[in-house]
Amino acid sequence: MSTSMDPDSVGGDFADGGVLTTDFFVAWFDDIAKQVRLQRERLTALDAAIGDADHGTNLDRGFTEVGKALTDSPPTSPGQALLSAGTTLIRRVGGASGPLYGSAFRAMGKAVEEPVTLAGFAAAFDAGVVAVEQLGKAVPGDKTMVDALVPASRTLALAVRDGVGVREAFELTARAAEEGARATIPLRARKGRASYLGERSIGHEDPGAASSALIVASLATVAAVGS
Amino acid sequence: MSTSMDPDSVGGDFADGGVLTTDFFVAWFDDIAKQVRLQRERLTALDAAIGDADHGTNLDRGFTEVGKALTDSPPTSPGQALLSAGTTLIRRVGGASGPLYGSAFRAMGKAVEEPVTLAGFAAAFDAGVVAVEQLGKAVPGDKTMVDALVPASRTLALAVRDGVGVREAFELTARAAEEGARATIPLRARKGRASYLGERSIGHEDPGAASSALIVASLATVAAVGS
Amino acid sequence: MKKLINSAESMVDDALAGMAAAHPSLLVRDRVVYRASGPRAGKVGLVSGGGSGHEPLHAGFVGYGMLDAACPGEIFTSPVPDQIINATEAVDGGAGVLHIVKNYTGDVLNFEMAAELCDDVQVAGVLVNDDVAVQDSLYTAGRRGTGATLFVEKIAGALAEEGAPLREVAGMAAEVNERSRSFGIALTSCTTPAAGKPTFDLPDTQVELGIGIHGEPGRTRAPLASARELAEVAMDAIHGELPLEGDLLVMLNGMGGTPLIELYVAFAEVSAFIHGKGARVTRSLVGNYVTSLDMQGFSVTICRLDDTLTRLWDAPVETPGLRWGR
Amino acid sequence: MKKLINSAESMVDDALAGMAAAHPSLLVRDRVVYRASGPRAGKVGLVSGGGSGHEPLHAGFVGYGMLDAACPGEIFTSPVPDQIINATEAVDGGAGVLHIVKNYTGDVLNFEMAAELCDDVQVAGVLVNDDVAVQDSLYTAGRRGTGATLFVEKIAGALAEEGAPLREVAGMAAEVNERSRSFGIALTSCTTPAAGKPTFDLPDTQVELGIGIHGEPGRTRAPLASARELAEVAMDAIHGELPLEGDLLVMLNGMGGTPLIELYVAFAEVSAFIHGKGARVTRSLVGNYVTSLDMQGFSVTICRLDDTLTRLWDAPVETPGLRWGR
Ligand SMILES: Nc1ncnc2c1ncn2[C@@H]1O[C@H](COP(=O)(O)OP(=O)(O)O)[C@@H](O)[C@H]1O
Ligand SMILES: Nc1ncnc2c1ncn2[C@@H]1O[C@H](COP(=O)(O)OP(=O)(O)O)[C@@H](O)[C@H]1O
Ligand SMILES: [Mg+2]
Ligand SMILES: [Mg+2]
Ligand SMILES: [Mg+2]
Ligand SMILES: [Mg+2]
Repeated sequence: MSTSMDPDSVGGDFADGGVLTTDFFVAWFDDIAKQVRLQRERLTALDAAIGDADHGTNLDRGFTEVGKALTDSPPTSPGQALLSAGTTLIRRVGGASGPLYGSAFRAMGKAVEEPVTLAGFAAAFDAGVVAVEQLGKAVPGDKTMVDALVPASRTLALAVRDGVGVREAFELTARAAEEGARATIPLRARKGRASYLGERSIGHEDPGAASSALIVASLATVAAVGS
Repeated sequence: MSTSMDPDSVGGDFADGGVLTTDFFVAWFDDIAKQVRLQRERLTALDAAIGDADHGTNLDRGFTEVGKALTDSPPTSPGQALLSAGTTLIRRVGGASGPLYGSAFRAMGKAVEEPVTLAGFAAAFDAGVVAVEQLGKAVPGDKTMVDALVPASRTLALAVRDGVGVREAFELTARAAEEGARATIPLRARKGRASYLGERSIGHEDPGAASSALIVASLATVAAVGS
Repeated sequence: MKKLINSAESMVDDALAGMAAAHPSLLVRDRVVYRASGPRAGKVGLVSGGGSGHEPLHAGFVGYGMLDAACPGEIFTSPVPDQIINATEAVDGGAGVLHIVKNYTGDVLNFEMAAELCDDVQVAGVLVNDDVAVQDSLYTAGRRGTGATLFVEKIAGALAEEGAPLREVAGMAAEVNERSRSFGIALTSCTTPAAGKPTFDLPDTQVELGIGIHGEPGRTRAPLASARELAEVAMDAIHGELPLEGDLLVMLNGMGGTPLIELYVAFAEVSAFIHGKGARVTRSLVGNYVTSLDMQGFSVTICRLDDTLTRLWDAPVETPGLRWGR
Repeated sequence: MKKLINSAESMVDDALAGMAAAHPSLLVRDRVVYRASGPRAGKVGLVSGGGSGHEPLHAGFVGYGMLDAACPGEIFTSPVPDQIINATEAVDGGAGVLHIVKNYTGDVLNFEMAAELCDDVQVAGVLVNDDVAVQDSLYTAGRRGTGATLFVEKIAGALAEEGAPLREVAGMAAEVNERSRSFGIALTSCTTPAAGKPTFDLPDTQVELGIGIHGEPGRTRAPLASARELAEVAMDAIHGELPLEGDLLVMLNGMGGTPLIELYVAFAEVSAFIHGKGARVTRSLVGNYVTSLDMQGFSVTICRLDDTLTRLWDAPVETPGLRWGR
């Protein structure tokens, strides 16, 4: 990863002059669906340890439906893509993760303005994270997806401030999310199903934090592929 | 086993001058209870293979109760001992084996006349076997206790005809019952629960035939101990 | 073995204590479960019984519109004559008593012995033998009694409640049995508490076809298949003996360890099969009614209804295991 | 994994098809189960829902005297807002609709989203949180909703049937919840069809104490013990939060894979415990009502009755899972 990369050359297929196109968002959801399918068993196993063994199934169902929705009614703007994905998740997933991720993408979709610069995306992303925090009333350290999303958003904002290019910014963000997810392992859950386990929730990675890391990782993957 | 043994010397504690005393019958039921307890798991396992996995438990419960009944109201005659045992089995066992064995002992008790000579016992034993055949409507070859009891009774009758002593007669009888039980292995059941299995009953020893062999073996054991 | 019990030996008595505590409408005395209200003068009494481990059968069907008394034996072991004699004498309201007996050697022998000894009561009996997995031939003890027992108890019970005489009640019981057939499939063995381990070993990829209700292995093994395919096996077997036509009462019965959601999945297939034959499911039951301890699996029992049977099925019933109309 | 299903994906829809086929009193449309008779003008509508796998909860409690509609989600996954919105709008008879929601993050979020979007219907909600295994503190998502859900649905349903206004029905629902506490113990894990293997591994010698109804492991493990000892663990936990006194409604609930005979064994112990505290079991339920797929184990739910609650509990109910008085 070089820090001197030209933003303009990043995400070439999707990003036009450092701008994230509708195609970029569609590709993002494509990749999330692919990764969720690949990691379905892992996410479900994480949920089996401290939850009810359905997180992988839930997200697989949800992002498959997102893919269908985006194919059936191709979005004409990034905002539309995000809104459509969010609505689909809310309508199709159920459970805790459905409304949380659904609201996140909907909040992003509402916040985003065209053309989507990296700074604009970072602000929208943060709006999504805030939506999760407000809906779930979880704070960092509660051992939820918030533990992956908040550091991701913070890292992305810093990258924007530092003028880092899209690809590298997303790579840093993905790493922050991944670290946030792993950092949930020693925590004792205070929100969601895992909180019922008390002490016994310690020592396991939170499934929602893991899926958040996956979703953010897809950002980086798609940006990299597009270059 | 010598064929020239003096009947008078056999079963000394119980048999008086070749005659089977009330004590002999009490000892018989004692030994049956002991053997059933020891072989409970084996009988239940045989029943698990082609029945409902309760034959050992049924007989253990039954002969334990027989022991209690004979202790609580000590019989004053062989006939009383047999009747009491039979009634207890009918009242306490349930299942197929309860009425069958119960009726057998009751029929023996009714048929037996004092003093109980070997010939008298053989006739009473046969009355018991006939009671089983009549109640259960099974014939030899149906893969039931009848397959052990009928050859046992026949062997005992022949031993009486040949003037064989008590101990040896019972040993021969026990062997015949044991062989009859083993001979049920290749049979296909036509009576009782095992018949539901059709072909699949082949290759397993019938639990009731096995317990009949055990009951007859106790005759020989008690006669031998008593000498 | 993992069971919610105090001991294998006390299991039946402990459960009966629980039934007595849960259901003030029942009276439990000397291993017999009675209606607490006692016999009704002029009403034919209904007595059934059999091994325990099939709950709610039979004790759960004691009450208005069904049994007057149930005689629970040890696990999978028929009751003893004393229980049956006591029950028969206690429930006689002067109109006689019907013994409802599932066709198993042990049940038959013990009920026969009891009936013979009930000198002061007019006793009639009906033998339930609905299980088509067993050929009724010289080479078997005859078809087993399984799910149809519930139908017989319900419909004969309703007729008795109407005041019909013993001969009619017994005739109706026999008719229900004649019109009913069952077939069962096990996904897992049960574990009797006394044995402490599964009665049979069944690989994860296989099922037992044509099981009874005592954890006996079935007639054959087959690969584990979809609910649709398994339902078809059961329905083909039943249809072969009892052509499916007209109005049918259908019970999709769980063997004790199968959750309700799976029973509904199977019922959808059974119902579709029946419609495919041009017959109608006009009454149904889905649940764990005639069980084999913790066995996973199901059985289907079909009864061909007519107007009288439908009316008697619909008649009020008030028992722990089956209740409607009051 | 051995399940009586066609596929993990179709399981919920297949089971709903079975429910529709079995119960002409129900109407199943777009993953919502309604009373076939439709809304009654002036009656408060009751809507509940949650993940599937808890049958008969909730769909089995749709009918006269209980729910107007149930929204079944995927296995152990709360329903989505669309289902809840559709159900709420369809059952409104002009008197408003009560949402009965078990306290799980997913259920709460989805019902909240739905309630917000039901512009034309007056919606009230009750959160059921009866499970004493979870401390209701800042450090948890709060107590879980388990067995008391059935009590809330029954008693609030009876009050709604009497024509009480939404405010009163919601108040009664909250009161029943407040008066009720539960505790559950698992002997085995359940297996979700999608995961295909047991959610947790539990050695043959251990039990999970303080489980929920989604196959979540409990708070702690303990050695397998007698029904008496396990019942004591559950009852001590409940008694610690809801002192046992006066008239009690007691549910001895099976987790789906435990046969009825074992539940009665446990009920005898629970009943003895209660009498030991000087309280009375005046109403009871023993059976598999609020389940976790094929999990073996049980839960106890206790509700402190008063005359009004007793009257409403006794009021007629006619649903697939609970029926009396009609
Ligand atoms: N209150 C909350 N705030 C934020 N995230 C939450 C909250 N509750 C649960 N989550 C997240 O949801 C994840 C579980 O999602 P999922 O398994 O799909 O839903 P459910 O718990 O309903 O089965 C948890 O791992 C956690 O990250
Ligand atoms: N009709 C019959 N005639 C003779 N013996 C029979 C008959 N039916 C069953 N049996 C015997 O009974 C045995 C089973 O006894 P048991 O297991 O105690 O009773 P159940 O079959 O009722 O569980 C069989 O192994 C068989 O030997
Ligand atoms: Mg989950
Ligand atoms: Mg047996
Ligand atoms: Mg038996
Ligand atoms: Mg879930």
